[in-house]
Parts: sequence; structure tokens; C-alpha cells
Amino acid sequence: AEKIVIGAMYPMTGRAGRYGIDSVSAAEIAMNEINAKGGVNGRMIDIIFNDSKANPAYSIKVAKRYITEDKVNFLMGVVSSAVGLAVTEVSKENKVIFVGTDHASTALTTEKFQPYYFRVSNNTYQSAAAAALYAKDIKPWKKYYVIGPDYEYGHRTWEDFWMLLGRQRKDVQLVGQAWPKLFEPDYTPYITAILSAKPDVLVTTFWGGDTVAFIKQALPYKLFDKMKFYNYDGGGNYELLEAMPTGLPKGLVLSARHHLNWPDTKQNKEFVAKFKAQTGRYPSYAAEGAYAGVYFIAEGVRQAGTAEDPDKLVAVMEKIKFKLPEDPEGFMSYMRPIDHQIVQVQAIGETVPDKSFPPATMMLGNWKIFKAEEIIPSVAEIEAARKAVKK
Amino acid sequence: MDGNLLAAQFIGGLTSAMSLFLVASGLTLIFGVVNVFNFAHGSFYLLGAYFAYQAVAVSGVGFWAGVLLASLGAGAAGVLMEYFFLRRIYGRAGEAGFQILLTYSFILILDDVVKMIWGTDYKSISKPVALAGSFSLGEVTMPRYDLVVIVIGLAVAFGMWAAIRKTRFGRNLRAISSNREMASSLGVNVPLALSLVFGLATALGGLSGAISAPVRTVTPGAGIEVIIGSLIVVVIGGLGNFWGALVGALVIGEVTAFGILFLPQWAILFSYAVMALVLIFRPEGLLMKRGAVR
Amino acid sequence: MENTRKPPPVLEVRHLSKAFGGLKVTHDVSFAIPPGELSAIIGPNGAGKTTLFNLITGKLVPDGGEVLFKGERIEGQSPADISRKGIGRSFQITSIFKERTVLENVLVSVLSREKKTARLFRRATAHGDAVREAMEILATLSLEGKAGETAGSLPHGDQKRLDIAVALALNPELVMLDEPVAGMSPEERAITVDLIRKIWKEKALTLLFIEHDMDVVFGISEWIRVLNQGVLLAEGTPAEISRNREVITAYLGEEIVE
Amino acid sequence: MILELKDVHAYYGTSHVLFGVSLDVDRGEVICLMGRNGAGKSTTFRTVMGLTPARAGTVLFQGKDVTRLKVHTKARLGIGYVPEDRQIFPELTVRENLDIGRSSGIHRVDGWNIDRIYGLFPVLEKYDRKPGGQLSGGEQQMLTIARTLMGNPELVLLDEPTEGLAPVIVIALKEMILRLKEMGTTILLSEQNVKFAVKVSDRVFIIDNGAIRYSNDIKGFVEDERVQKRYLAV
Amino acid sequence: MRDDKPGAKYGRDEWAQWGVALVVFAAVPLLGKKHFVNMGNEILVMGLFAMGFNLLYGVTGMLSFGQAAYYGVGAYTVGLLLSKGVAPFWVALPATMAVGGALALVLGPLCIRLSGVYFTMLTLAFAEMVWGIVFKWYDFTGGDNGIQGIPMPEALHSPLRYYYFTLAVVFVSFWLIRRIVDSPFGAVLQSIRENPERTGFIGVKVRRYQLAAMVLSGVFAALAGGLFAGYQHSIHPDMLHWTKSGEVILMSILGGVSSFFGPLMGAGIIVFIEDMIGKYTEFWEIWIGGIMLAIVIFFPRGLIGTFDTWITRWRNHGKHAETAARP
Ligand SMILES: Nc1ncnc2c1ncn2[C@@H]1O[C@H](COP(=O)(O)OP(=O)(O)OP(=O)(O)O)[C@@H](O)[C@H]1O
Ligand SMILES: Nc1ncnc2c1ncn2[C@@H]1O[C@H](COP(=O)(O)OP(=O)(O)OP(=O)(O)O)[C@@H](O)[C@H]1O
Ligand SMILES: [Mg+2]
Ligand SMILES: [Mg+2]
Repeated sequence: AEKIVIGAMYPMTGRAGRYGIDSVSAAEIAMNEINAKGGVNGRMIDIIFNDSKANPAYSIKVAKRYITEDKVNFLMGVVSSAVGLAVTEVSKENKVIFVGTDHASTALTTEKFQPYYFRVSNNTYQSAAAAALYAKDIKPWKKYYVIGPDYEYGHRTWEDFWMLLGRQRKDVQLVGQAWPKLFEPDYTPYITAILSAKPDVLVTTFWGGDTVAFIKQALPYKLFDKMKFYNYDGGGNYELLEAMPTGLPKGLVLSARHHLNWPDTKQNKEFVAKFKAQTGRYPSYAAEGAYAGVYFIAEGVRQAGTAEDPDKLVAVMEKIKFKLPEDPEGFMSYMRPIDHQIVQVQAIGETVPDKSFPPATMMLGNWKIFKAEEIIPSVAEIEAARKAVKK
Repeated sequence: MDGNLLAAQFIGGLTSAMSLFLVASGLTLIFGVVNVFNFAHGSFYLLGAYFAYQAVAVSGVGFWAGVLLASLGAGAAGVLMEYFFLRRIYGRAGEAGFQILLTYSFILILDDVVKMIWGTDYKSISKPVALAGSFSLGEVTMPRYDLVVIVIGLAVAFGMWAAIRKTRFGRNLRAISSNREMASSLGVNVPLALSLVFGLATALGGLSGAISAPVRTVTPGAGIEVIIGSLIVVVIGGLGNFWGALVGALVIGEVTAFGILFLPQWAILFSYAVMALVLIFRPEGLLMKRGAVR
Repeated sequence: MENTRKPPPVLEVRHLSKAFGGLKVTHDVSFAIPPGELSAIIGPNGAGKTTLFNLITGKLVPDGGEVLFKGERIEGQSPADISRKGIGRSFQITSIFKERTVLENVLVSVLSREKKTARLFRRATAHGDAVREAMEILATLSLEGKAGETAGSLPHGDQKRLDIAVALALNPELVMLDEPVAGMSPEERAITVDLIRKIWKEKALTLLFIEHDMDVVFGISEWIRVLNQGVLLAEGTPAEISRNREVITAYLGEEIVE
Repeated sequence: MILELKDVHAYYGTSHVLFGVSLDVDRGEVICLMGRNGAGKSTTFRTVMGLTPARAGTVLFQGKDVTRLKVHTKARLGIGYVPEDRQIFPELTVRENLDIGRSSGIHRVDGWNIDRIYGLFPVLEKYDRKPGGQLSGGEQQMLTIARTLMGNPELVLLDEPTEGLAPVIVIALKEMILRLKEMGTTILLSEQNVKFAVKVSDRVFIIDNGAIRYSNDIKGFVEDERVQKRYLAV
Repeated sequence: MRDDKPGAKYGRDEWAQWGVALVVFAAVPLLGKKHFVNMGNEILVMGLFAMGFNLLYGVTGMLSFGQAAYYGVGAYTVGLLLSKGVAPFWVALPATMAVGGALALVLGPLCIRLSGVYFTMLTLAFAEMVWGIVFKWYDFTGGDNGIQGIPMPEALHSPLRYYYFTLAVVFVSFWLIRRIVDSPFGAVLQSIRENPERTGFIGVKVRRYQLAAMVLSGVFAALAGGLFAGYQHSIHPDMLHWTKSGEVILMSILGGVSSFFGPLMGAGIIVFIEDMIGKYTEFWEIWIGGIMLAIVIFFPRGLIGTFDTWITRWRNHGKHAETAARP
């Protein structure tokens, strides 16, 4: 039978390269697992990859080539939200299903929603909602300072959080904000400004190397003794823990879209072990997203009995429920029909000494778990957001 | 706004300025003094960081020895690049354009080379233990390591100034920059001098990369991010003027440090705004004499 | 009645001065040039001759004093404005468009004078009149045979004459030449001097030139001004100047006069 | 023989400029290369120096084949070059320009140094610290010559040294050349100023259309009006 | 004669190139691959961008590092007018030219006071500020998310039609650029490149012409940006970033700034190899870097310029053979 072809785009160069390359590896693992069991309905999966260069214009070109030349059945991938927004447009025009595995902008599932788009990883709203629930119960956290990269992701991740927290706590106050450029190499003046403002909590919406650089530079200022450090979307990723084998402070409050040591399920352990065995490194969260993406597509094709009829696929994919490495015991991730956003449990932890995933010497622990249904926007909210745009 | 805050911001700005200057110093040398534009300067910064990682974290060499090795390594890479490639385009019509093109191709090549050798994960090296802490003056804190960076920056500025203005080598370089043919006719070994100065400039790039490795992220793609910043510093200081570059870095550092207090939303544009203002009001750069531009 | 009155000078310089740093390069220089005069400026190296040209033609802005062209003050104006008023000049270090053809060099100048350079869509070379005129100017300097060659590949002497041609294409009333025959072979020198004199006559120009070749200076000029250390040391007829003791010690040296 | 050119061909890009130039210069001589504009004098000098390398033929310096040597190596062997278009280094001070001239590394007890140079060209001393680019044309010409002398070359290639110099300075220059000659320096001169050339030179070569057409000692040349007319139109 | 001297001639007798270019581009769709049409479209647009840039760089000698500002502003003109329903495409596309020109009129007077690197850097600074505004003004420009789903008129909806439309617009622009280069105005621009001081002394107000060159190249850059917006239906602040300005410089030099079609060729090569190599390896950078390096070393006048040289040399072979043959 003919292969099921997936056209994947991930950044493989530049700053986000780590995520892209991990995604590629994980997608290949998932593909091989599925194909080893005989594929889907007897059809093998084939994934082609191309660098997205984290560049919307280039990605559009690649996506179009995938569709016209390579005749892919699905598009998958993309780390940057801006690229996601660009590719979802191609998906819509050509009626080719696009499975988002690692970009968080809420817009894709609300204002810019189109039926051929599905996302199998958390969006910023989910992280922010969990973070607000976490913060609401901590009484001493009153004065907030926010620093994040100056682009939509950085702002939106914060704004959702602040809005949701504000609904539940009236005594919180924003004492300052700073918006350095994405990939800013030097945070020193920002750090001195933060210290002078004396917040209780420093919320950061950095991801990747920016978190690393910020922490390294803030350490000698003893910033982490003076305030809580809170990064609830990308900060808890393994790459940070790994990048700082020495010096990473205890008690940073972090999360990510997938963790190596949570949930403590067989499936998660196996996924992590397999990835490590095949690539020699531990997966960053992006890997699990890509892994989930391939399984999601496989499940869709299995249920629909076709990879060629997008509308039929949409109809079944909207209702998929499946078990992922990041699902705790007794829970299965599922797709929500209204926004094609996967619904998942979120866990936020603190850095604690833990050497089980070397070279990291700290891992997250002291978990707080947030139920999947508590952290998604209500149907009414989504409809309101979509209406606001239409006007 | 209280005095402590201002003092803290000032010191923070100073530290940033020195890091900026260190990266820019190699560029002023090669671009400002010898008129060779090395777009790939940031890639040597990147190489320096990775070499330092290799030496310190992998091979267990001491920190400062690692920094030294990294600078030498980056310098050697620079000499090779000059010797095998750049040299072939000297004297060509439209040379400046080809310099951009050639060195740009090296950004691409070196980025992939780094990725092939070291992968895409973030690498780290630790500072020497003695430099891990910080000094405190009342409310104002200054990391020890930053102080060392400032000292190194000043030393580089002074050393380069002296080397260019006070030595035969520097004088030869300035001659080469205005007329390579004539310099060689007078017995200056132009190819050697160009290789050397290119090596020196890239070694400075490597030095700055190695020195920032403990406090920044060592990752592919980190090179291209520093190049525009250093260009700005070089240009607002006045081409080939080391003190100018230092002053330029200070201005950018301090404007950013104080700017973020008042206009945090516009931080990404500060350095461009400073550059535009400087160029509009002092087109030859901050420290150049009026009308002294070629 | 009108005819007996001395005609107003084409160019008049009054108390002109210019300093670079502390060095006074032009110091209270005043003189007037009547229409139609062919005169030379001489003086030691560094006397300020080229600087004087630069002050008159707008390359430099004087620190003090006035420059009047046909009675109108022009000091401080841009080279473009001054050139348009009718002053053409050549340069000590030949200044032409080396990568363009000889014809194009002159053609641009002609088109500029005719104010046709804002035309966007008609070929420059399709402006027949301008091309014809440019060719005529080239012919006056014996360059017509080289019209199609790239200017930079011409021998030195031809390049110097092209520099003059570019200036003449402006159809100026006053032409100022900075060392027009320097570096030329005796043969070329003779040809060029003849050409200059011919053009001066035919076009009824006022012509002012700087030169270190005394055969040329004394051979063709009607009037000579001598600059020394930024000061106008002397002016007069060639005969007067060649006998002036001060000029001899400062500039000519004993040997040549012998 | 200090310098010998044998059948040298040179090109600018694809255009052939020297068509087999051969000439020889003995130690201590002053030789003048004359010819029309564009005849190939400067190109001959550039070829000797290696700036426009010969594509065929050989250049011998002190009996050694130097055709393929690098420019700076030739300078260090003792060839000094004074270009016709005064290529001073505009941003360097007069003093620095002169110091660069010492890069050939040749030192001689009786050789040139700053003091003797300043004795010869007092203006340069006056402008010691001024950037070369701000000198007048003639001053730059003096600087160019002085700079090359600083390297104490065995052989000086002087390309039209009198161009743009005031008559008094030309006289000084004549004296300088004679002095150099006394010191044993060999000079290959290219000159348009025939009066000047005749006063300083021992022998003459005439180049035309890229090849040597005539050579003679100075007396013979002065007497040979036919040659002067034919090649120089004097 | 001295064909090897770069810049000597700004691409004369290039009629063959016109023919080849037209035939090749017109024939692309006949190959029956939609993907080729897409690539062709991109090459045309980038080619126009680069050729407009070269009016400034190759012809007038001003190296602007801020051309992306005009390109991006053109794209946003189309994007905003169309997506906000203010004006139809047929109005928006010409409007890009007005907007691009106007932007150059605002920024130009400040930039042209400087020359050399300083000019280059000031253009960079201003372009980055324009980028910053577009990047940050979420309410108006969509910020870093850009604008997607730009509604195109029915007549241009099919990629094929849009391709031919682009082809027509771009070649008409090329023809205009060619005329401009040959015109008296163009002659002045070339004079300015070679010797700005002397140009002033023939009565030309150099700065005015430099400004005019900036405006013209801004106009073409903006038109290219507008065409791109219509082609991708999606725009993004990356289009204004310095990397884009850098790209157009690289394309022009790669193809050859002293030949008329050099920049188009450069655009073609870069778009093509980016597409080809990206498919096969994650290490595409080293390949593209290597190819560029090879071109720099072996094509001293850029691709077209060097081809020209080879052809001239080959034509002249007979003439030179006799003199060159001498030992
Ligand atoms: N831009 C400048 N800055 C400083 N000094 C200058 C500048 N231009 C010229 N000078 C000085 O002014 C003096 C006069 O120079 P100018 O070029 O006018 O001399 P000149 O009479 O033309 O000499 P020459 O016959 O050698 O060409 C010289 O001493 C020169 O050094
Ligand atoms: N850079 C160049 N490119 C091409 N042709 C050149 C170049 N320089 C000189 N030529 C040509 O080479 C020939 C010889 O020139 P050269 O400068 O050697 O003559 P010259 O005898 O020194 O003349 P002059 O008395 O004018 O200095 C001339 O025809 C000239 O046009
Ligand atoms: Mg002069
Ligand atoms: Mg000559």
C-alpha cells in the first residue's frame, strides 16, 4: 500500500536548532515504532524533513513544495508561532491537515483557528492558567516583576497569566517590567533594575538559551536569594538543567510542556530511555511534542481509514483520545473539537538536587499538578475571542 | 529615583559596555584599521566560546589557560581563512562587496561546523571559583567576574591603541589600509601583516567569546547576534579608533541601562536610535575630529 | 564712451583668507581679473595656489573675504552652483570618470549644462545635439579619436586633456586649470599649450592657470600673479615678474633665469 | 650590472603594454628612460618592482633573477620605487610616512636618516606631524621621494620626480640626484623634463610603444637631434 | 577593450540576456510543476528587489544596508490595504511604489549626508527602526505574527496567473531600470559612483541625485515587496529585518553588480540552491556557504560579470593570440 507521507518542518539551525533536531529524532522514533508494528492499516509512515529556518516566508515555500511536489498527506511541526501562523494558512488554502507539535500561540486555536489545524502540545494559555492557579495560593507572592523576550510569545505568556491571576487575587501588584530583545546576550542592566525594584516574584517568559544566560548572569547578584524565579512555560525544560551542571539554584519554580522525570509512568520512562539510547542525549520537551504528533496522525488515519480525505480525517481527529508519555496515570490526552487544542495535565515543579539525568545535577521536584480541564479556556471564552476578531 | 538604583544601573551599564567593547575590539581592528570587513566576526566569537568549552569543560584545562587557548585557536582559524580565501580577493574591483559575501559564507560554514562537532545542546563552563562571587557596596552589587571583564576590556583597549598608534606594526597597518601597493613597494610584508592582523582580530573575537562563555549561552547561532551590536559600536566610535569604540560601547551600555527604566517597551531599538543620532549629529563618530573622515 | 571705461572684472577676489588649523594658507589675498585675460598663478609648492582655486570654485569655504564673479558674490556657494554660473576648472590630480568612456565623460558635462540630467527615460546617447557638441569639444582637444575608449586606460597626458574637456563642456566664461601640462611629454606639452591658447582665443574665455613649467608660464600668459606663503607676493607682466628679485629667490631660483 | 631586463612583456588585464623591453643599468649610473606619454615608462618601473608582474621575460637585479619575487622582497633587496602619482599615505603623518620608508630594513652608516632628509627638504620638517594628505601637491612629491630614500635603496626607480615641483625645488632635486650618485646609488629615472634629465643622467633609453627603440650616452643623445625629434618632439 | 576591469561597463550588449531571461521565465510554467512556478515567482520578486537595489549600489555606488525597510513597507502596504479592505489590489500595488518612495524621501535626506560605511550604517539604523515599529505595533501591523490570509482578487487567485502577472510587472520594471541607467540621469548616477566630487564640479547637485537614486530604488523595492505579499498572501516583519537587506546585497554581488542582469541571476542562484539543498540535508548552511565561497573565489566579477569576461576573452582570442604567443 502507499505510504502515509508527513511533511515536517523544524528549525535545525540557529538558536532553536536544539528543539528542531530533537523533534526530528523523536518523530523518527515514533515513525519506526509504528512501522515496526506494521504501520497504520497496513500503510507505512514516511516523514520528510526540512529546516524551517524559523522563517515564515521560507516555511510557506517549503510547505507548498511538500504539498505540490511531495504530495504529503499531512504537514507537521514548527517551533515558532509566527511560522505556525503562516503555515496554518497554507494548510487552510490547500486543505491539508497541519499538526502543530511545538508552538504555543493561543491565536492558532482561537482567532486564527481553521478546521485543518490541530495542536498536540500545550498553548500559552494552558501554561499560564496552571501558573495562575499555582501562584494564587502562595500568599507572600504579592509584588511581581516580569521580564521576557520582546515578541508575541513573551508578552502573551505573561499577559494571560496576569489576567488570570488578577481574577483570583486582588492584592498582587506589578512593580516593573523589562522586554529585552529575543536572544539578548547580556542581561546585566536588566538584572540591576530588577534588583532595585525588589519584587517578591520574578516572572520570566524566556525560553532556551535566554533562560540560561539570564540565570548565569543573575547568579553573582544573588538574585535568586532575594526573590522567587518563576518560569512556567519553557523554563523547566531539560536543556536548562543540563546547561548548568553547576550553579543552578535550588527552588526555582519552573515548568515545561514535558518533563523527563514526571509523570513517573512506564510510558514516559520508556520514551526517555529510548530517545537517550538512540541519540545519546535526553529529549527536550519539543521531542515529546513531535512524538505525539506522529502518533496523533497515525491514530487519525487508523480511525478514519484514509489519509487522503481531509474532511473525514478532521471529523475523527477532533475526537481522538490517546495516551502520551506526558500523561499521568489514569489520564489520557484528548483533542477538543471546538479549538482542536489538545487537553493535557500540567505540572509545575521546583528545582531540587537530583543526579539521575546527568550531567544535570538539579531536576524538578515538589510537583503541583493541575487538572487538564481546569486550565483550558471555556468554550464561551473561545467563541468570544473569535467573535471579537470577526468584527 | 534613588541613588542606589542609579548607581546600580550605572555599574550594570558599564559591565554591558565592556562585553560589547570586547567583542567589537576585534572588529575595529580589522574593519576600522585595515578596511577589511569581517562579517563572520561573530563566528569567531562563537568558535572562541566552543574552544573554551572544549579546553575547560572537556579537557580539563584551567580556565585562563582555556581562554588563552581559545583565543589562539580562533586566531589560528582566522589566519587560515585569510590565507586560503580572503587573500584571493584583495585588490579586486568591488572588493568591499566581495569581502561581505566571502565572510558571510563563513558565517554559514562555521555555524554548521560547530553544529557538527558539538551538537545543538547548550554548553557551559564554570568561572574560576575565586571569581564566582561579587563585591557589594551598600545596595550596589558588582560580580567579581564582571570586574575582571572590565579590566580585560580596558587592557585590550589600551593595548590595541598602543599597538596601532605607537608601534611599527600598527603604523604599517595604517599604511596598508590606505595603499597596499605602496606599502609593499616600501618593503612592508603586506600579506604577512594582513594575515597577522586578521589573526589578531579573530583572536580578539575568540577571546571575547571565551570570556563570555561562563555567563552566556554557548549555542550555535550565538555568533550572528553579536555582529550587528559590534558594528554599531565600531561605527559610532569612529572607524579604527579604539577609544572611540570604548566610548561608543559605554554610550550604548548606559543608554540601555537607563533606558530600560523609563521605556522598557522599546529596549530593542535603543542601540539603533543611538547610532542614528550619533551619525546624524557627529557623522564621523564620537571621537573623530570633524572632517577627518577619508 | 562706454568703450573707454575699463570693463568690470570677470573675477574679483577681495581680502580672501583661509587657515587650516593654525596654518594660514591664504592670507588677505586680493586681485581682479579682467575679461579675456590669459594669466598664470605661480608660486612655491605649498604657497596656496590650489587652495585659492578651491576657495574660488566652492570646494572650500573661505574664513574671510569675498569672491565676486561678474560682480556677484559667490563665496561659500556649492561647487555645483558655482560651476553653473560659468566657472569651469580642472584638477592638479587628474579628476575624471575613469571607468566611463571618453565621450561619456564629456557628455555628462554637456547634459548637465543643458539641464537635461533629470531626464529619466531617453538614452543619454540619443541626445544627438549633446553628443555632437561633446564630440566637438573632444576635437578641440584632439581627443575625438579616442571617444570610445575607457578614460582610465588613456595615457596620462590624454587624461589631463580630458579633464580640461570636461570643464570646457560647461561652456564656462572663466576657466581655471591647475597644472594642465604637468607630467606631459614635451611633445604633448607643446600640443596642449597650443590647444589651450587656441580655445582661449576662439571662445573668448578668461583663462587662469597654475603651472610650474616656466616655459609655458612665460610663453603664453599675459599676466602673472605670484603667491608665496599664502600672500600675493607680486603681479605683473611676464617680463616684470622674471626680473622680480623676491620672486627669483622664493621661487624661480637663479639657474633658470641665467 | 645592477639591473637587467630581458625581453619583458607586461599586460594590464588583457591589454598588452610592454612588448619585450630589454635594458641594462650599471651600478652607480643615472639612467634616464624617456618616451612619449603612454609609451610604457611607468609600466616598466612597475614591472621591475613587481607591481605589474612580467608575464614573460626576466628581470635580473644584481645578477639574480627577481622576476617572480614578491614586491616587498624586492624592496628589501634594495630596490626603491618612487611612483609618479605621489602615493603618500594620507592619514599618516609626514614623520610616519618617512618611517614606513625604513621598512626595507637596509641600514647604512653613511645612509639616509631623518635629519639628512629634513636637511634636503626643510618643508617636510616644518610639517613633521601633519597628515600627509594635507600637504600640497608639490610637498607630497617631495615626501614621496624622501620616503623612498629612507630605505637606503641600491637602486632607485624615480618616476617623473620633477612633476609639479617649483623650479627652486627642481634645482634641489638635481643636487640630490647627483649626491645620491656620489653615494653610489644607482638611479633609473623617467623624465619628461629633458633639460633636467640631461643635466643628471649618464645614459638614455627611449621607449616607444612598449619597446626600447634607442639607447645612447647622454652626449650622443644631446647631439642626436633627429632622435629627439622623432621620439620626443623636442 | 579592458574587459577585465570591473565596473568598466554597466552591461552593454546584453540583448541576449534579455532574450534568455524572458524565454526562461515565460517557459517555467510549461514544465508543469507548480513548485517551479512558485520558485520562479520568488526569483522574479527577489530579482526585482535586487535590481532596484543595484540601481543604488552598482550604478550610484551607495551601499545601503537598509533596503528591507522599503521592501517590507511595500509588502505591508499591500497586506494592510487588502486585509483591512481599504483598497483593492489594483490600487494597493501601485500604492506600494508611492509609499516606498515617500519613505525614501523621509529617510534619504538624513542618510545622504554621509558616505561610505557611515552611510551604510545609517541606512541600517533607520531600517531597523522601521522594523521595530512594524514588529511592535500589534494593533496595526499584527506585530511579529505578521498578517496572514491577504485576500487577493479573483483574477489573480491562481498561482499561474499571478506568476504571469508578476512576470509582466517585473520585466516592465527591468525595462524601466534599463532606460533609467542609460538616461542622462543614469549617466549622472554613474558619474557620482566614480567621482562624486568631480560630478559636483560639472554643476550637478550630487545629493539631490543621490536622494533620487534612493527614492527610485525604494520604489522598486516596495513594488517587489508588494508583489511578494500578493504571492504569499502572508507577510511578516522578517521581511524588514537586516538579514533581508543583507540577502539582497549578497544576491547582487553574487550575480555581479556591474552587469545589468547580475542581481537577477544572484537572486535565482540563492533561491534555487536554498530550495534544493534544504531538501537533502540539515547541514544546508555549509553547502550554501561553500557554494558562495566558490563563486567568490572563481567569479571575480560575480556570475554574469565573469561570464561576460569569458565571452569577451573568447571573442578576442584571435586578436590577442598573436601577441600572446611570443615567448
Ligand atoms: N585640507 C588641508 N588641511 C590642512 N592643510 C592643508 C590642507 N590643504 C592644503 N593644506 C596646506 O596648505 C598649504 C597650501 O596648499 P596648496 O595645495 O594650496 O599649495 P599649492 O600652492 O597648490 O602647492 P603645489 O604647487 O605644491 O601644488 C600647504 O602647506 C598644505 O599643506
Ligand atoms: N591601469 C591600467 N590599465 C590599463 N591600461 C593602462 C593602465 N595604466 C596604463 N595603461 C596603458 O599602458 C600604456 C603604458 O602606460 P605607462 O603608464 O607605462 O606609460 P608612461 O610612459 O609612463 O606614460 P606617462 O608619461 O604618461 O606617465 C598606456 O597606453 C596606458 O594607457
Ligand atoms: Mg597645487
Ligand atoms: Mg608614467
